[in-house]
Amino acid sequence: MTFTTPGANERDERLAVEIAGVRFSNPVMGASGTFGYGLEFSELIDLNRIGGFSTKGLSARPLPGNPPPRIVETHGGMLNAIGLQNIGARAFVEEKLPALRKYDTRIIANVFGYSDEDYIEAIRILNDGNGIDAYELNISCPNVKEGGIVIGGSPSAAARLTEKARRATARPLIVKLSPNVTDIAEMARAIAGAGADSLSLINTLVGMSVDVNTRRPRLNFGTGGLSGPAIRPIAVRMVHEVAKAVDLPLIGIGGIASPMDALEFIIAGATAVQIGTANYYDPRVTEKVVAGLSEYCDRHAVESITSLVGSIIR
Amino acid sequence: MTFTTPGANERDERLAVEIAGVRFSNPVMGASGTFGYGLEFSELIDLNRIGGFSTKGLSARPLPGNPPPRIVETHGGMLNAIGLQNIGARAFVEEKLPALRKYDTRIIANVFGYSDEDYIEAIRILNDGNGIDAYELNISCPNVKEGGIVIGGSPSAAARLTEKARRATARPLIVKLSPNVTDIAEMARAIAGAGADSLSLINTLVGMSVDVNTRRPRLNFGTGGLSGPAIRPIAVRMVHEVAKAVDLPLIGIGGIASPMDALEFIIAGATAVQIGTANYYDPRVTEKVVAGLSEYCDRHAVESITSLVGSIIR
Amino acid sequence: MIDTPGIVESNDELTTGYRLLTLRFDQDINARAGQFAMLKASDAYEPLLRRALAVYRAHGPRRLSFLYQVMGRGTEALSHLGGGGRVEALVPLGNSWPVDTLAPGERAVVVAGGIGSASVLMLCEQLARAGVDTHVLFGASSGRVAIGCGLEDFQALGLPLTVTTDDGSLGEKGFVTAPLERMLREERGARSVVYACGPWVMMRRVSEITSAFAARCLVSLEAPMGCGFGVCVGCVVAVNTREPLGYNSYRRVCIDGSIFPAEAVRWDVSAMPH
Amino acid sequence: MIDTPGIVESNDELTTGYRLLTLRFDQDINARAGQFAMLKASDAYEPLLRRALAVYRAHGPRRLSFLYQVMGRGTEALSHLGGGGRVEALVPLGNSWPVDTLAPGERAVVVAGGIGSASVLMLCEQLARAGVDTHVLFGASSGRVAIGCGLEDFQALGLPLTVTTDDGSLGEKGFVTAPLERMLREERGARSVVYACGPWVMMRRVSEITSAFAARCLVSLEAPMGCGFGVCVGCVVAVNTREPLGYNSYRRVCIDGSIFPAEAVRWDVSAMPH
Ligand SMILES: Cc1cc2nc3c(=O)[nH]c(=O)nc-3n(C[C@H](O)[C@H](O)[C@H](O)COP(=O)(O)OP(=O)(O)OC[C@H]3O[C@@H](n4cnc5c(N)ncnc54)[C@H](O)[C@@H]3O)c2cc1C
Ligand SMILES: Cc1cc2nc3c(=O)[nH]c(=O)nc-3n(C[C@H](O)[C@H](O)[C@H](O)COP(=O)(O)OP(=O)(O)OC[C@H]3O[C@@H](n4cnc5c(N)ncnc54)[C@H](O)[C@@H]3O)c2cc1C
Ligand SMILES: Cc1cc2nc3c(=O)[nH]c(=O)nc-3n(C[C@H](O)[C@H](O)[C@H](O)COP(=O)(O)O)c2cc1C
Ligand SMILES: Cc1cc2nc3c(=O)[nH]c(=O)nc-3n(C[C@H](O)[C@H](O)[C@H](O)COP(=O)(O)O)c2cc1C
Ligand code: FES
Ligand code: FES
Repeated sequence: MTFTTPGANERDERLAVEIAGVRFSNPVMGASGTFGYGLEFSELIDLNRIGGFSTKGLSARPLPGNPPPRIVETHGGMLNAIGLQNIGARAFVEEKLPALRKYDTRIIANVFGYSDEDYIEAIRILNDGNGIDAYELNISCPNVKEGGIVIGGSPSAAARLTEKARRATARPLIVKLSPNVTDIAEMARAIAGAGADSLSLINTLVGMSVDVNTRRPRLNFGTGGLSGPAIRPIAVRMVHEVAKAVDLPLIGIGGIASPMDALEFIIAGATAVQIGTANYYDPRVTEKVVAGLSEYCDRHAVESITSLVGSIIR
Repeated sequence: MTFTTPGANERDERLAVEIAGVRFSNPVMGASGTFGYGLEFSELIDLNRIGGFSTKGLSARPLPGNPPPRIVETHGGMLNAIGLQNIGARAFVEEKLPALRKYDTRIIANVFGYSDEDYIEAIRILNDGNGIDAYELNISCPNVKEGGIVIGGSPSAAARLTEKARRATARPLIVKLSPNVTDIAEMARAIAGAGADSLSLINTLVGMSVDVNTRRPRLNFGTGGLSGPAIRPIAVRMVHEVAKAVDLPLIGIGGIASPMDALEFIIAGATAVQIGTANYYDPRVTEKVVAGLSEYCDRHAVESITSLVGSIIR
Repeated sequence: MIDTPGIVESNDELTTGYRLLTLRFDQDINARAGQFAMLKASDAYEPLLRRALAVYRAHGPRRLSFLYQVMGRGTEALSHLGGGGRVEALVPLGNSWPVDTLAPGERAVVVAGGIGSASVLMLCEQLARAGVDTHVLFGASSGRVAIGCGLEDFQALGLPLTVTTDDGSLGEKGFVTAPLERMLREERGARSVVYACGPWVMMRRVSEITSAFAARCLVSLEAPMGCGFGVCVGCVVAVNTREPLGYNSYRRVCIDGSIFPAEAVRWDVSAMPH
Repeated sequence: MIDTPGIVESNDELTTGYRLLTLRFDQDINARAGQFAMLKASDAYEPLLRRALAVYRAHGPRRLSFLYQVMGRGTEALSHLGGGGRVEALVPLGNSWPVDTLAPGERAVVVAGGIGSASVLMLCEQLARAGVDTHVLFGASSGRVAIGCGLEDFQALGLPLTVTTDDGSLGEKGFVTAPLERMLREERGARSVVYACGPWVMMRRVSEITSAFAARCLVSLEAPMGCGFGVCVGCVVAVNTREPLGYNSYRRVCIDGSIFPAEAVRWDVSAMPH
């Protein structure tokens, strides 16, 4: 039944989507922190075949990150407390962007800071870089003592930062939501009202694992962010709630490892998806999901994947 | 190394714990909604060998519950939207308690209502029943349109109900927390301040699963509560946070399926634990965990499990 | 009901996607016709939940066979089991097919749809032993699938048997409900008790037909099961009650069933995932 | 680095808990001494992450062996694989043992601790071929474990070999670091380059000894790995830098290593879970 599925190089027009005026050849992207700076995957997949990717969180200055151990596997997922080790916005613009521009794929710069000022400074630096298609504000990182989740847990703080970021750039602005909140729809409305062009969700859930023999947390940082298939049902539910609350294009994230997983998010209301943890244990998963979406369109006679966005029947 | 582990009938004194004046022969209980009314397990395990159990949520009047499908399995867990089908407080007192009293195990009545008045009415009915050792207020059920999580998501609403329940009974009062909140410590403080004797956590996380071929939610109710090993890291983290915030005895719940899992919660700050979903796929898991705790005490020369409570090293 | 490990004696594929699993136990298990077990490979982390499989055959109290179709993750995991492998089993579960209730002169019609056949072979054996006038209606999507659903075992019983296949590759072309309707229409004098197990839609149609002809009908239902022994209340089916949404609106398939009188079931509310 | 399925040719237990896995690939893989692969059974849902195993031996470009100790869920899952089974493999990964840097007159001392032996067999083969004056120090907890860690393969190389066991059941009783210290103290004139792989504590001690005797030392480190190819930044080790907590404080074991100069590593910050 996959006869109309396009070949390795040909593109499937049915899969094209648009977010804040940016056209993605398909709705499948690599998620921030799991896709490096993109180039790491050039040996494994054809970067031109995926919709795009979000960089590791970039800060105004390079960050060393947390001491090891930084990751621990759990049932159906993993905890991480990387602590945003990254090369910094300047090095990304100078050392990574030139090589990335050779690829016909969308580049989203994921931005992090310890304070509003840090975020804005990072954006200013990145504004100099050609080829960045959008910014994704990471206000939901659980693995730092300030910034991140602290902002992502408060509608007012999130709205305030979003407004500042909005003024700091003309580029499309995606804000990434934290799932560690009582009311994700309220967060979404506050951020949408502050001028975001799109919302991506979810980031990781705060978790902890204890080594019962040493009686110490398995992560040096103590707590970490839970990701992977274990959290998918929570992510799908939140995408569905936010889709009902705001009318911005959404990027669904959380435990996606197969085409069917991606479709759950799209049908629940996401215009595109990002794949994170699955890249670690299945490095070509993004390309596989793109192929699977084409097959689904064949099987269900879907002419444009956009017709599936939010098509859930209740 | 298990030589000092007591035989099938003999009890291991090292495992005894106390919560709000109630003595449990060991810290292992069946969790509400996964242990029926207790008697269902009498064929499978020796109810005298476990610390106790919490009943299916009891309401003032019997409830029919939600239409099927009510459950769907996910990676590392399951979603449920039972909708609190239960025989009602009166029937529990008259039909179940007499038989349950024959066992030397602790009986916790899990209480649910759509409004404060419902909760109090259920407690009044249950007050007539002899042999109930404590109440567990379920203010965190995600599978009903009113009550439950609506109260569990608001510190003030939760405190208000806790105060009323406190006045309605002299029995120990346990309040069961919802994990679907931004700040679990704030919830805990509010409820502790309102007179709860103990807190149990966590209830399920709200999730959703979509059948991409029919484009309908897999659960008739739409969303459901996520339980099982998938959520354990989130639960351990929340127990650790709450243990730092209040000094009430805690009952740790969430994805426990082995003795090591139970110990993670105890070391993080729980005085006792409840096992839920694992009872479905390993019906004798409660007894197995009790035995495993004895072995751990042998291996690590632990004289009383209470010495491990909150013994995490940071 | 006991929770005990079973050791795999064989796990053979009958036709692609259909397998016969035979387990040995070190305790006696007295399974009656129509009862089921909750099974899971012992060392499997995923999926978590055990899967419900009807007891297909009892070779003495310590040796049971299960006939299953490989559908998704759970049965897939079972299909990987080799001889000597270990299975966690909770068994026997549920009620059983009532046969003693047959009045003199009543005849039995057993309707098996697809893998639903797995829960009625022991019933047919029992009816044959009791010398009850029994007719078996055996429906499958194709001849190949019919073999996978144990057709040869049913033929070996020597009972009158009508086979239907959706594609006509074996026996009569069409649904198994067609010969049922014919039989009930034609039956002179004789009263039939219909025993049915198969897909929801088939059983719904069977119940329409039997009520039209005022024939007694019993069905064995399927539902997604969390526990199999009554504690999760996840496997419910909607039943007819006086008050529309009273407390008794739902019954647990695992413990109140899996066998119900057809007229008790609300066929408009499917117990199965769409 | 390629992501490709490998077919299990054999997966034999050498001694309880230690296995030799040989995989066939349909693409050429040019693995150098000290490189590793990320492996996972193809049909395994749990655990999710692949596991890092050193390339123990390369029998031509399409046939690789891995020597592993069954520790937890991941290696447990690998141990269940039978001939013909399928493994997802990302390989080759990491840097490799530098041998060309050996100056004339320098001799090589290879220190293998426990299953760390798996990453140095190819190194020893290479040194033997190059005719380098090489001494192998092989430590294990017991004689049984030494066999599991491939002792016989090392003996077959014909290089001078000293075996130590913690319990004295084979060779010299004690830690492998004892003969190392002796050798470096005794060595007249000759300069040694030490190559070490084993548990963190062993390598820390090795680095103390080599720095005390000003001998060059290279270590292959272990760290819990999420991806194995540099994108998760989860496998870091703390390294010595000018500024105490500068950007360059941590290096990824999978791609900046797994082989590092001993003096670059901050041995006070373990990369491994306690
Ligand atoms: C009382 C009873 C007896 C059964 N006897 C047999 C038998 O003898 N042979 C046989 O092949 N099958 C039988 N089934 C159906 C069998 O349990 C399902 O095919 C099986 O659960 C599917 O699981 P899976 O992991 O392969 O599919 P998955 O798609 O992974 O199942 C996912 C979830 O859906 C549920 N599910 C999916 N299909 C069904 C179904 N048809 N019925 C119930 N739950 C389902 C599963 O329990 C699981 O929780 C029986 C079901 C019940 C309730
Ligand atoms: C570069 C490299 C090469 C290796 N080569 C070999 C080899 O050739 N043979 C061999 O037996 N082992 C080798 N190891 C160690 C092997 O990867 C671990 O034993 C294995 O990951 C343990 O996984 P598990 O599922 O059995 O244990 P689990 O306890 O389930 O592992 C849980 C988590 O901890 C991590 N972990 C546990 N122990 C180790 C360890 N010692 N090193 C790194 N991560 C660990 C795992 O990666 C996993 O993420 C190597 C490790 C690295 C980093
Ligand atoms: C190791 C790791 C590092 C991450 N780093 C970042 C980051 O720098 N910025 C960010 O916005 N999200 C980060 N994330 C979150 C992911 O982008 C994603 O939101 C989350 O992992 C859920 O998706 P998944 O389940 O597919 O992994 C990280 C996730 C992991 C596992
Ligand atoms: C099917 C099902 C029904 C439940 N019903 C109740 C309930 O009635 N009252 C309650 O407080 N918790 C209920 N719970 C929540 C559990 O008691 C427990 O808090 C949760 O499942 C997490 O633990 P686990 O991961 O061990 O299952 C239910 C859980 C499940 C899976
Ligand atoms: S399967 Fe749990 S009650 Fe029926
Ligand atoms: S294992 Fe992911 S960066 Fe090293």
